[in-house]
Amino acid sequence: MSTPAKPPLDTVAHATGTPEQPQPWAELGLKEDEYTRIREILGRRPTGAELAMYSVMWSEHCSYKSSKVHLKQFGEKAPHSDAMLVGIGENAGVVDIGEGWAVTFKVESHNHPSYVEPYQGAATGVGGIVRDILAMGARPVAVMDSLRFGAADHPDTKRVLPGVVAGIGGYGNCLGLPNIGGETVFDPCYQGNPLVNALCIGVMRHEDIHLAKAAGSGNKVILYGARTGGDGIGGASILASETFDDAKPSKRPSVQVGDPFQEKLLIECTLEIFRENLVTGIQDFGAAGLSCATSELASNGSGGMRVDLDDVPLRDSTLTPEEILMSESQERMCAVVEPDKVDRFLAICEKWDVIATVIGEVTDGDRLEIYYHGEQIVDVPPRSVAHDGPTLNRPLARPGWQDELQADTPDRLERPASAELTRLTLLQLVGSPDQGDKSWITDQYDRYVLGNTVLASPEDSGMIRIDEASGLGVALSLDGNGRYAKLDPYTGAQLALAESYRNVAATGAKPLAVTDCLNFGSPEDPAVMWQFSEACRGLADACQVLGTPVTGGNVSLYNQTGDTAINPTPVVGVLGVIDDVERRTPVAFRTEGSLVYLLGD
Amino acid sequence: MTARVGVVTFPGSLDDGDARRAVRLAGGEPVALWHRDTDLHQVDAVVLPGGFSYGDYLRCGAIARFSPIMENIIAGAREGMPVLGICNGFQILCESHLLPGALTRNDHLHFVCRDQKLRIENAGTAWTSDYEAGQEITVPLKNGEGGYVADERTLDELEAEGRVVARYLELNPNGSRRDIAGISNAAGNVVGLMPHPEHAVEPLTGPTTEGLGFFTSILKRLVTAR
Amino acid sequence: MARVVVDVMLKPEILDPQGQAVQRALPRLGFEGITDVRQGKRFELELDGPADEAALARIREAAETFLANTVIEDFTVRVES
Amino acid sequence: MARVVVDVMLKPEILDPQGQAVQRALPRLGFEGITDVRQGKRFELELDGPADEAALARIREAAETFLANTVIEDFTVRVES
Ligand SMILES: Nc1ncnc2c1ncn2[C@@H]1O[C@H](COP(=O)(O)OP(=O)(O)O)[C@@H](O)[C@H]1O
Repeated sequence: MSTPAKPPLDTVAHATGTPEQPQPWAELGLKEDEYTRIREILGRRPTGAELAMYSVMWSEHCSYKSSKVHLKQFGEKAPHSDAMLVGIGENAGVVDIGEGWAVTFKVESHNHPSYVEPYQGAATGVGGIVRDILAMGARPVAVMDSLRFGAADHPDTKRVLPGVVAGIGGYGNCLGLPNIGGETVFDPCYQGNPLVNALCIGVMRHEDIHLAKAAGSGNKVILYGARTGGDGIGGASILASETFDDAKPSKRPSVQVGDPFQEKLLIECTLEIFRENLVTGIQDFGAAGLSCATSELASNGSGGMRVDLDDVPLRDSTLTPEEILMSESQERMCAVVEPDKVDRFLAICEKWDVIATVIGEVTDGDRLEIYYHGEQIVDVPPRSVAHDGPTLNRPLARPGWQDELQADTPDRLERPASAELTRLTLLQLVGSPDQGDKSWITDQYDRYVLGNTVLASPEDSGMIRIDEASGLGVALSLDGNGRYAKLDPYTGAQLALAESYRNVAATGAKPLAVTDCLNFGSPEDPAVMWQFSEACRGLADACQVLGTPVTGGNVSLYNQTGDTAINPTPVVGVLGVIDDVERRTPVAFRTEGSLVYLLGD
Repeated sequence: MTARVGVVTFPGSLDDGDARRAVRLAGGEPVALWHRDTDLHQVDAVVLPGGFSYGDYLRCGAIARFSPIMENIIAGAREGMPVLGICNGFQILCESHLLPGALTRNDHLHFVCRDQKLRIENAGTAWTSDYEAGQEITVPLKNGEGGYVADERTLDELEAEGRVVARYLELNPNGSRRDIAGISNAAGNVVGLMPHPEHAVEPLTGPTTEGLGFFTSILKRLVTAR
Repeated sequence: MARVVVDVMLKPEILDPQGQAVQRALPRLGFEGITDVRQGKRFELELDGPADEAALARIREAAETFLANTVIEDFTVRVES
Repeated sequence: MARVVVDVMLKPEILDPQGQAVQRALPRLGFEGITDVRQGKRFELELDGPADEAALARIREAAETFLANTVIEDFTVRVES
């Protein structure tokens, strides 16, 4: 194939020499003041590659720019807990469960991708959260999923639901992670915005906790896992089309495709690497790929890192440097390794058929420098990319309809006037898809693998055994109720926590910590922002009262179609610990003649 | 004096740990075998565990069948070494032609995980002698491609020779011909089974402990053979 | 009575883990010289009428909306002789 | 540099649940007149040399021993023009 002469590479030197060259910052989702700030930070215009990195790292998804002023409360109001080994802010929090064991758990959304391509969207959602847990040093041991779909009888639900369920099952089953619970709720408000929230829990010994930071000048940066392809780089294509025009081979896919087998190898390989103590820092690849992994590793360490993009193994040789930096190809990890441990690291990767390549090293300085074809195309303070993104104080306004909605109490509903009408009402209630048996979903998930599942569907909480000798275990529940939260976001978030907490407590486990996924509409709508702020306040307050800190979570905004947002849907996961899983309490009545008590009023 | 039972780990094996646990709970010594090795480490029997070896890409078991370790396992099996293939292991045994037929996509096209009732049809194999013929047991079943198929002649032959080891009861979960859940080779040392007895060995984590019999059967046989 | 074949392949830019697994296995089995493998689906449709333009148009539509997932897959339709 | 296609289909006597599911769904989606559907696999192999007789013989062997399970599947090998 003959390609037209390429325009010059947009190197740092080139950018310095061409300050006036127009750049597609707006198309990449940056606001004018954000672009101006980038120019100030760098003292020149950014190169194309730098612009790509900033735009993706400063996006809502990666920077939490609309939400972080509210999320702060989870840290500020956090009740003291001796169990917290690693707090909020890392990939995932780590909780001490005794006997030298620690667990890490987190819930994350993959809502929009699951609407576009249900199977792959849901599958890669599971893949992403599992890598997050792995990157903390933990062996992933179970997953859960919280799902919201539109009306059960809507034709598009028929497209989305089976794909999502098959995707979660297909990926989780292939990784060998038992699915120990979740929820499935139908409501027309999710028609164009289904919610796919996946939770993963991992287990480790205290001494195995690993953090994402690159320290130690001369240490090597190793990229391992899948080759990098053109997945999920819609944004970078804007830059690519600017520089390459019609020389592009084909449209870049915005859909990421998962390879659970590759991920399974990545897990086993990474755990073996941890066992031999071969890494000083590790980071999974999530959204924003290499941009994110390198800038976060460098920023959390001493700051300096040099990376050679030519060494990144590619699946598609036509990728531009911007695209390589932004690619969201799945099943990749990045590790920082002392030079004398590199050989052993690579040998373990070879054992597991995992491709591993040294792509750079930690340097003395405090700049992240990236080279391509021998030329410098990125030279930035990594913290400015990874952590100093914009913070917005978006306007909030309690929606005008809130009072009316709250006034519309069940008292206004007509009561069934006859026994027959009562019967029909009851039938309608139990016949609703939300109440129905979910085994047609849960039977597609492996709940037995690993042989430690003590409770799973149809129980209200999942429970797994951690230590076979002592019987130490953990219980987990994942709950949310968008209808309650719409009625009153403050109380609704608290109710989600309370439900989850009760479910865990009822198994006999002691609730210890919380993770949450906050699914809301557009932050640009003051009514949505109000819902969001109220839900955060409610959850933080309730966590304080119950003594269970939030250890991590995820925010998903822009879940709306046109002007109509989904019901505000905070989904809350509670983790509890039980010293001996033999003593768990299942939901079913087991013994004839048992007495039944009602607690509470 | 106990017996050494090897459990092979292929890339993508998932139930290898569970199979080793089952061997241990039955009183045996589990030995982890690695797919790239050729050495069987003097094991007396081998379990090919469940999972998605090589991602189940191409066909379930098709790539694993060519792993270096399979060469000695196939040779050993032909000489009478007991081999149990569970789920993915069953698929590997069919792909290796140690067992006839093949496992195809479930007729309903979904992955299915359920507590499955079975009848042990043949209590004379190396792996089922601790059961009574006709005994009904419940163990977990979980697969996406568990539909057993073979041509009519082969199916008739399996029936006539008593080589149907276990049959599904009450519900055929995957469209298997003649409700077949497991079969053996003519000598009875090689058994392939779709359901997972290794997940039914502890009251805490399994629906029953009725899967343990597969592992106690082989241990008794190996220990008495000494 | 005619047979129409619909071939469905992942788009070239989409990761094909199955094809890759096959490609990696081939050299181990002694088959060299194969630089890339893609795995897709083949549907054989038997028609009760002729495979005329109208029938093919309908099948193309079925491929577009149902047999292939055009978010990640391409397809071709042809009459098998 | 040549492309060889290997088509693998279940033998006619083997039940094909995927093909049947497609066939059952087609009329519901408004596509009539399709009397049978079989679903199989299509492999596209890129060779680094020419698709000469020697290469095709090797690929036929790979199909026979690996790409197809001849207990239940048939295959065809052809050079794609
Ligand atoms: N998407 C899902 N993934 C995993 N488990 C689920 C899912 N949906 C429902 N479940 C499980 O099915 C069981 C019944 O669910 P549900 O009817 O929502 O119960 P409840 O109303 O008691 O929460 C529970 O054990 C729950 O964990």
